[in-house]
Amino acid sequence: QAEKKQSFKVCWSIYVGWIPWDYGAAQGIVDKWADKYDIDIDVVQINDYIESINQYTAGQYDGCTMTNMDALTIPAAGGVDTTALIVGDFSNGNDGIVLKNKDSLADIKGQNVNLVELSVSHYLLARALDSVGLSERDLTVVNTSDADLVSAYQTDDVTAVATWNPLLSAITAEPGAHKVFDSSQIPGEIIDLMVVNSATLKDNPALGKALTGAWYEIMADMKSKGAKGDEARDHMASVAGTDRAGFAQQLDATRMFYQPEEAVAFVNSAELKTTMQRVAEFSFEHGLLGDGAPDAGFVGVQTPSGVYGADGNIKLRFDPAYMEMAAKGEL
Amino acid sequence: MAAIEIKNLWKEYGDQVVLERLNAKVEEGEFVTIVGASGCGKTTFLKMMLGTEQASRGQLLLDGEPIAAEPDETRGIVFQRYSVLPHLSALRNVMLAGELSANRWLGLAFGARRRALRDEAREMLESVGLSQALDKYPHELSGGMQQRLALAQTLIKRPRILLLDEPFGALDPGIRRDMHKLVLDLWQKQNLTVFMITHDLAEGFYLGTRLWVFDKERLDPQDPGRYGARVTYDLPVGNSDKGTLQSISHSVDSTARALA
Amino acid sequence: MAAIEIKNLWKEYGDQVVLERLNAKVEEGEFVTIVGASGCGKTTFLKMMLGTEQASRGQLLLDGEPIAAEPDETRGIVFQRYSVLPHLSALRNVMLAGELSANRWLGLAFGARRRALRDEAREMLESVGLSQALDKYPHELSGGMQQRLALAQTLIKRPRILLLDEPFGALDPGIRRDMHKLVLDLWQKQNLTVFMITHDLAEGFYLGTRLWVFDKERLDPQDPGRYGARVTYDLPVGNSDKGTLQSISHSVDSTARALA
Amino acid sequence: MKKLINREPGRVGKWALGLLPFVLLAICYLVASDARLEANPNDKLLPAMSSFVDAIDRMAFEPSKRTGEYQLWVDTVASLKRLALGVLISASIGLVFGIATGTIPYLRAGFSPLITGLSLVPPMAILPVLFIIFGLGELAKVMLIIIGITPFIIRDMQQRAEEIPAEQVIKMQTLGANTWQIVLRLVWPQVMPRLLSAVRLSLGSAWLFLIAAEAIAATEGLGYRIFLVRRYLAMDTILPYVVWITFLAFIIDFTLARYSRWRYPWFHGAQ
Amino acid sequence: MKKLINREPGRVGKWALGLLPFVLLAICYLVASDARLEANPNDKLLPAMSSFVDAIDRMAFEPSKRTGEYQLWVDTVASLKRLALGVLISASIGLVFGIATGTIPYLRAGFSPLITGLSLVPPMAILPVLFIIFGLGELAKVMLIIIGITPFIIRDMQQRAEEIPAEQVIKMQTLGANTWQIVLRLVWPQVMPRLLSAVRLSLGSAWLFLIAAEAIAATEGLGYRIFLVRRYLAMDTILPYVVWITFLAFIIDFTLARYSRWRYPWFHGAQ
Ligand SMILES: Nc1ncnc2c1ncn2[C@@H]1O[C@H](COP(=O)(O)OP(=O)(O)OP(=O)(O)O)[C@@H](O)[C@H]1O
Ligand SMILES: Nc1ncnc2c1ncn2[C@@H]1O[C@H](COP(=O)(O)OP(=O)(O)OP(=O)(O)O)[C@@H](O)[C@H]1O
Ligand SMILES: [Mg+2]
Ligand SMILES: [Mg+2]
Repeated sequence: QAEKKQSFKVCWSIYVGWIPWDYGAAQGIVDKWADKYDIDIDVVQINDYIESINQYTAGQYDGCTMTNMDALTIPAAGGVDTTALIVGDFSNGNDGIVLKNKDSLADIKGQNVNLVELSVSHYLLARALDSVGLSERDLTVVNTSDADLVSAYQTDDVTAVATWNPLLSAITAEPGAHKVFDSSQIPGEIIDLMVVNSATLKDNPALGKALTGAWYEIMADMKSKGAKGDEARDHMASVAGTDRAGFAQQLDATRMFYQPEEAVAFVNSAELKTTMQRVAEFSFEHGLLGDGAPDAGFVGVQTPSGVYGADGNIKLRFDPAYMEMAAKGEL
Repeated sequence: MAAIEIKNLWKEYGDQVVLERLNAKVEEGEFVTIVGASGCGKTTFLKMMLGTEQASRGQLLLDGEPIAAEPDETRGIVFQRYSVLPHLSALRNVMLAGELSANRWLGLAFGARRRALRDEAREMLESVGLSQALDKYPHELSGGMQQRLALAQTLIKRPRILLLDEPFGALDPGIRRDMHKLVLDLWQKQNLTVFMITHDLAEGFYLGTRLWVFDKERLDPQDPGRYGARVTYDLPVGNSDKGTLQSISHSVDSTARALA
Repeated sequence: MAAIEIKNLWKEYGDQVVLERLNAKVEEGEFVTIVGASGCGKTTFLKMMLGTEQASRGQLLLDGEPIAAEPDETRGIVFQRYSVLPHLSALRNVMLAGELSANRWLGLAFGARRRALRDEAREMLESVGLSQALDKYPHELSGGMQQRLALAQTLIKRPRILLLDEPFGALDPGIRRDMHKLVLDLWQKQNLTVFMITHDLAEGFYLGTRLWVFDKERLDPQDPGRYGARVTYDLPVGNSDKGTLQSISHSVDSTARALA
Repeated sequence: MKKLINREPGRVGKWALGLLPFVLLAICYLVASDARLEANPNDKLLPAMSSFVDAIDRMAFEPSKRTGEYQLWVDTVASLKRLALGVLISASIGLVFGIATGTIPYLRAGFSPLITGLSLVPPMAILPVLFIIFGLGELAKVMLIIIGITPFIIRDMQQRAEEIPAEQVIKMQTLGANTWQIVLRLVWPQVMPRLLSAVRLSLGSAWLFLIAAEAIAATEGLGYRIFLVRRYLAMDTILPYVVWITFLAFIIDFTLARYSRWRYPWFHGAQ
Repeated sequence: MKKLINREPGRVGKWALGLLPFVLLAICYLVASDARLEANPNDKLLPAMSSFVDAIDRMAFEPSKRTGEYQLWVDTVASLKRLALGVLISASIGLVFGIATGTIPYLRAGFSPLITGLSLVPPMAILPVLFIIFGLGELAKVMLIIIGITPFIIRDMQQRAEEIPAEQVIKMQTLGANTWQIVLRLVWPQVMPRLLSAVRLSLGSAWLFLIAAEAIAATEGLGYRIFLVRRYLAMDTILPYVVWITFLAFIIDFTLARYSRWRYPWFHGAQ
């Protein structure tokens, strides 16, 4: 039902894997690629991550940055057919679980765990508990807004938190804090995406091409060694509210796909389908797929290695086509 | 034909009869003073004259037509309190009537019209002795000055009928006498028909050409609302021998005690 | 020795002189009525008697001692308004004084003490004609009933001095006469010393054993606050020939006009 | 024809006119919702009426699959407890301090500027400080309400206490009352109905702070639920919750108003 | 010895008593901060005075490295703009609707129930809906303020308009005024000063909503900054910002009060 359009809006929020968009917008890289395909792309920063996804789901934006889990549970479960255009990275230590004055994950039993409920932290917790044979029933989850996690950690009430960077590094810097589990132990499961509305993309391939092209040019700047690379990384560090060293530390915990080939390989692997199945099952158990959902496969997820869930209700598509074009230099 | 005709007028609030069987004719230019015990319905009668209360039965005719059922320009009123607009200076209070008729939408006058209104208002204020207070707000004026201002404001509109509800009740005796003179003066000049309520029998006799006494002829002390008040005396003034005065005063007092 | 002695009393507010050079002696049991133009300082004088205002110069002695500089039990007061406590029923209003002295901390009485207080209060209310209204709240009472209640409340405390600031100003003439009887009655029974302000010269003459007229002897119309009021007449009542009355009335009126 | 200002609708007219905007709003919603659902049957933004019914049924009348509790009632009880506690404590503090500063000039001089200052601090801005001082438990939520509304109540009470006619204070003294008795027998009973109106006035803010606190750290409560399901845009849950909160607010306000009329007839009669 | 209730502190005493609690608070802070810093010199919770000075200097008097702007001023201007716009629009709507429903019985019957209903909806609960309807630009922030305070202002204005003594309305009619003229020459000028007090009363909530809105979607503004640095517990930034907001709130309130006294002497004189 979408038509050919001239101008597009995509939004992003502050996270290490998405900050490059700000650099791209500020340096005119996005504009350059948009001009090349004769469209306009407006890149908008949104302070609140969830609000950015809600806005995308409500149709205010054509594309948005989000994780694989949120892409499944919010737009896809809300009937907005969504395509993961760019797979930028996966979290490789950027999400973690911290215990106060305890150093083993099993000690989490019986504690209150403060985290943003229903977020990837929650998922991480579920996966961590699996790994030590516990379940969510063995502890109490306390929903805590991410803006307040750091100050919450200062209080005696809070003994366990699950969160992401940069909050994670602020909390682990506190005396007595022990990181007992992090996303490097479940590599490839928390994936950071740029998603776009499938219908819009279908009718406007130029949008996909421009965004993908811009992204890999940004990636090239970001990983280059010289002054240009430093400038790019400094820009991103200051947007993240930290310095070069702090940003480097966050990057270390992120598995960036600087090359399109890496991302294409990742998407094409059979692991992705398994990951999405885990995520879907977790989401279903927590009611995130909506009340209409009879089972975890209610929302179909299309990956190159096959469809997980209902064939007739595919709403989330991992489509490496545009990244392949980038890899082949066809953009 | 009498200017105002009251034909078998009743007023009831639910079960309570306030006024019953009022009948009277008032000519243009009469000055009717009204006395009566507190709560016997004097203000209610004035409200019916004004159009803010409607009769339960009977008719109130002005020039043979039922009187308008809402306040309008034919009838001016001065209450005991709240009679001037607190947000306007004395001069603007008096200019108001002219401004309202000068411009239907803005209620303001401009240019020559405005100057004319101002001069007229100034003259009026002078005649009530407020030429020193043109630019003062009502809260800066004493009670007596406020009531004089209210009179000026009302009379500049030249209403046919002037209604006064104890306008001088809150004033010092001396000031009150000044006001009496003023009212009589303006009444004669403008040929007004005046209805004035007062608590003070002597004032009633002194000012009016005609004095009405509202009183309950029948009084059930267990249920004072059972019967309404009527005009029990309707005296052309001049006829005020001492006996009448005392007997009026006596009957009003005993009603007052029953109602208090 | 006189109970109350006023020695060269002045009261100034900033530049404005309100009262000047007051001198008088009042014996126990006298009934002093005070008249005067509005704004000439009658209430101010009463406030000094009460202790809520302090003299600028001079002295106010009670039994030879300076009178207490804050209200206390020796002096009872009835204002024109706000004279009873709106949150207590009539009976509780009258019981209040007893309750306050019964228990220093709670201000409440219990058991036999409470019953005694209630009976006493009931009796008092009966004597002011409010036996039908024991459990009514003040807002359910008419103005006259409220003032009777205020009197009952004040007198049950048996103050030495009773201060009345136009207590009957808002009442109907008939009701007012009833109140006069009541006050005279209680005054005699309790041997009170009374100071009562009134606007009504006739009331002043009728009630008092002594009438004070507050007036400005010297008056600067450009600056009315330049000179203060004094007691210009101090008449033992009985001496009220018609000439005096008229000349008082005349001088008070002209002051009132200047101040208005 | 009377002037517009003098014309009053009748009884039936009043009801009809009053209901009209609500009906119009409902129709607008239905039209907009239909349009969106036509385009995307899974749209979450403006769910159909049937989704509301389902959601309400699920939340209020079916035990939750995960915990076995009736979600709506658990949330309601949790929130109302916090609200009641916060408002009660605020009202008590407001009463005591308001009476003290409103009655005793020395206390007024000492505390008034502080209270004025505190009333201007936006509580949301000092949330981190609050957490650290009061922890993250129930106490913190209740404290946010208290910090949010107490300065207002104190100031209102102070003003009301100051408004008591000086004549009545003098009267009490002539009847032999000392300062404490004046407070106990005059000021306190007279400000009580005003405390009720102050509480009614501040209930809106109290809800606001409650919801804000629950959004930040909680395991149940109406605000918690709304902010949680916001994560997946479950408007079919959010809107009934909002209506429910509005309804609760209305009931509380109405009850307080009625109680005040019944308990303090002299206050309402005299106005 | 006078009763406590009759004793007033003198001019100097008043100032001294008023300042005392502030001084005590400052001392408490310093002691607590010292104690914490002794235990952990990197403690962020209660920074030393010197950290405040540094932070203020950095924010107010040094251009930001990234953008070259003076951060505090940029934030202040952004927030004040939103606040002013939101409050102005709310006041205008409140004035128009309040006068309309307060003056014309037919309009009152139609709108009053709706406005009462709306005033009870907690705006924080419908934040997600608001953002979706109004987007995330300036509009949404201003709208949150408007939705938060307008119902209150309308209701206040309506009540004030209804409170105008019936005698004055009658008076206007006897002077020949029609309904529109009554609104224009009587009701409107008389509710204006009351509008100012309503605005003053609702400024607290307006700040609250502004901060809440900026916390969710903004790139500058006082609330944005506080929520941004809250993630890192940068109390050396948060506390000066809080003090600054409090100060701004005070100045605005004071200015409005003064303006009202100057512009509407009859209103304040008559009270
Ligand atoms: N709107 C009303 N509804 C019911 N009863 C009313 C209403 N207005 C007046 N009354 C009753 O009508 C009676 C007459 O009242 P009104 O005000 O006319 O008396 P009044 O003679 O003017 O008294 P006063 O001298 O005290 O002003 C009173 O008993 C009053 O209670
Ligand atoms: N607290 C005050 N500060 C300044 N001036 C005052 C104060 N109280 C009274 N006045 C002035 O003192 C003068 C006397 O006032 P007071 O109230 O004693 O008059 P009054 O004789 O009781 O008048 P009325 O008959 O109207 O009650 C007035 O001019 C008044 O303006
Ligand atoms: Mg009357
Ligand atoms: Mg006086």
